[in-house]
Amino acid sequence: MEKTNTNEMMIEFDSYTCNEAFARVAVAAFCTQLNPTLEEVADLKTAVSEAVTNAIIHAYDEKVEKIRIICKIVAHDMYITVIDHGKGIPDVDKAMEPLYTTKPQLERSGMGFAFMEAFMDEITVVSEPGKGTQVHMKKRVGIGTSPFV
Amino acid sequence: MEKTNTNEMMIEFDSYTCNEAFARVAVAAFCTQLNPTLEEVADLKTAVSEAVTNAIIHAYDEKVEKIRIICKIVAHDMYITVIDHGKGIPDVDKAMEPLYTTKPQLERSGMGFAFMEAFMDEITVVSEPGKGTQVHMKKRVGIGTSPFV
Amino acid sequence: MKEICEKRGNKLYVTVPIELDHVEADQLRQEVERMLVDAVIREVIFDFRNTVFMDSSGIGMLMGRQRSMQQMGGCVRVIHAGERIQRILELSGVYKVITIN
Amino acid sequence: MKEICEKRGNKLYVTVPIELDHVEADQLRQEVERMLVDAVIREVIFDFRNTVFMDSSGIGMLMGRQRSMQQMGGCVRVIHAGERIQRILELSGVYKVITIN
Ligand SMILES: Nc1ncnc2c1ncn2[C@@H]1O[C@H](COP(=O)(O)OP(=O)(O)O)[C@@H](O)[C@H]1O
Ligand SMILES: Nc1ncnc2c1ncn2[C@@H]1O[C@H](COP(=O)(O)OP(=O)(O)O)[C@@H](O)[C@H]1O
Repeated sequence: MEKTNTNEMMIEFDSYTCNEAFARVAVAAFCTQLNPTLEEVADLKTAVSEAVTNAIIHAYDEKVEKIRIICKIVAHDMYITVIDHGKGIPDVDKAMEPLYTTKPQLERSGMGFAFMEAFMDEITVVSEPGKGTQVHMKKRVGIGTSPFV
Repeated sequence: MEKTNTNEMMIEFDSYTCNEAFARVAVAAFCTQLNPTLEEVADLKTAVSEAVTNAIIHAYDEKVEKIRIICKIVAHDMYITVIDHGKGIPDVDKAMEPLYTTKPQLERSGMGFAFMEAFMDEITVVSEPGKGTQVHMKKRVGIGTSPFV
Repeated sequence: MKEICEKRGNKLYVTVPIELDHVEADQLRQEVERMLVDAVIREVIFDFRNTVFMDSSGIGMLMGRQRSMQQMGGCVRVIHAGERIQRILELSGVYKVITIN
Repeated sequence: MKEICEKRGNKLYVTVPIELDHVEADQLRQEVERMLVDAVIREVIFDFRNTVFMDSSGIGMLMGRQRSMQQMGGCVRVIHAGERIQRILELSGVYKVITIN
């Protein structure tokens, strides 16, 4: 195949709930080139689902705005960044605590960030109130197979 | 579901051949909200595959550049635009003739545009030599079902 | 279309969809709550046999039903959860309040 | 891994992949051409039983093999093509030079 070992894609979409499934399928389709296990695909899909749902529910309060996902594959590392320009998070450390949620009335479990942490190898959240949030995640995928030969 | 009947997404990716499959899966995933038939999904996938393959092979001569796809759903109409910034097409009418190809050595059949025409309802190609090409396509999808209720 | 909720005696059986995400969780919540209005239900049983995907929206929905049922003196149970779903249920801690299998 | 090409007498059977796109068409071309170098083959038979997706890259690959075989006095055949694949083969006009089923 190609004589390189990086590959990048970006998707941008309206913050409709029906696009949550689109977003996770798109990321899963992009990562197939790494020969991921079913488990790894499920992990990525869950993490993307969490971050996108948060953008829809928390960042934009269910108003229709744009959500962007950037995916980059470098050798066997999958980097995923989910970006919104919504209301931002005043205290990221507190937000990331398991069971912490500001929308219990919507039956949010407060486990979104906990799941992203559990299913990805690394996560960094950059947020500024009024400006928006970027969730950077990384996961090693398809080890033991060589995708770019 | 949402109280609107438009939904838009954009994907942008490196012109690697392994992204052809990613592109058509992403478009297919986006259109599921219209409750398409299997036939309609296959039609969209084929058309996207043709346009993306052309961008990779013809527009960029297999160099790695960006390809962009914009999808818009308005009621039951799926609008797809595939954009490259590659070498462009000097004579669009000629290029669209069935069996016409400038790369017979790569075993191109010259049927790419013919397939896009066959599987979509409308196609318009806008191209400028040295600037790139935009392939605009439209297809009515999922008639007889109401997606946005 | 097959019914999502089925009442058998004072138990309510809920067939969880293939992908239990935010959209599906909202829909399940509505369906179950509607059933609870009219009928005497002591136990809501979520059948995960078809489910291959779940995120934290599903956890929120389960916890919410557990709270509803507890108020009425009832409870919630999860059956036929596959390996991945079980792992997610464990991770979330819901197994502390909800019976699994 | 199952072999894509299998020689039986002077026939070469080719198992076409699930999705015959640009990437897979290039690979099939290479595999088939490699087989043609060493063996005496009179007919290349493409078995589409698993194939659900094909685009014009597949057509180009079939036409190319037809040309190779014709030069050697042989031919190409397509078997087990489903409805959609048949429609695409018809659309492309390859049925004029390639036997289908
Ligand atoms: N993209 C975002 N924009 C604004 N606030 C967010 C965003 N993501 C998360 N938050 C905040 O962090 C809290 C915890 O998030 P999370 O762990 O995903 O749980 P949940 O979504 O169930 O509330 C949310 O309740 C919300 O207040
Ligand atoms: N995106 C593009 N950029 C530049 N040239 C293009 C592009 N798409 C198509 N072409 C030109 O139009 C011709 C016909 O395209 P098509 O009908 O898809 O057949 P094929 O791809 O098999 O050549 C190509 O051979 C090429 O010269």
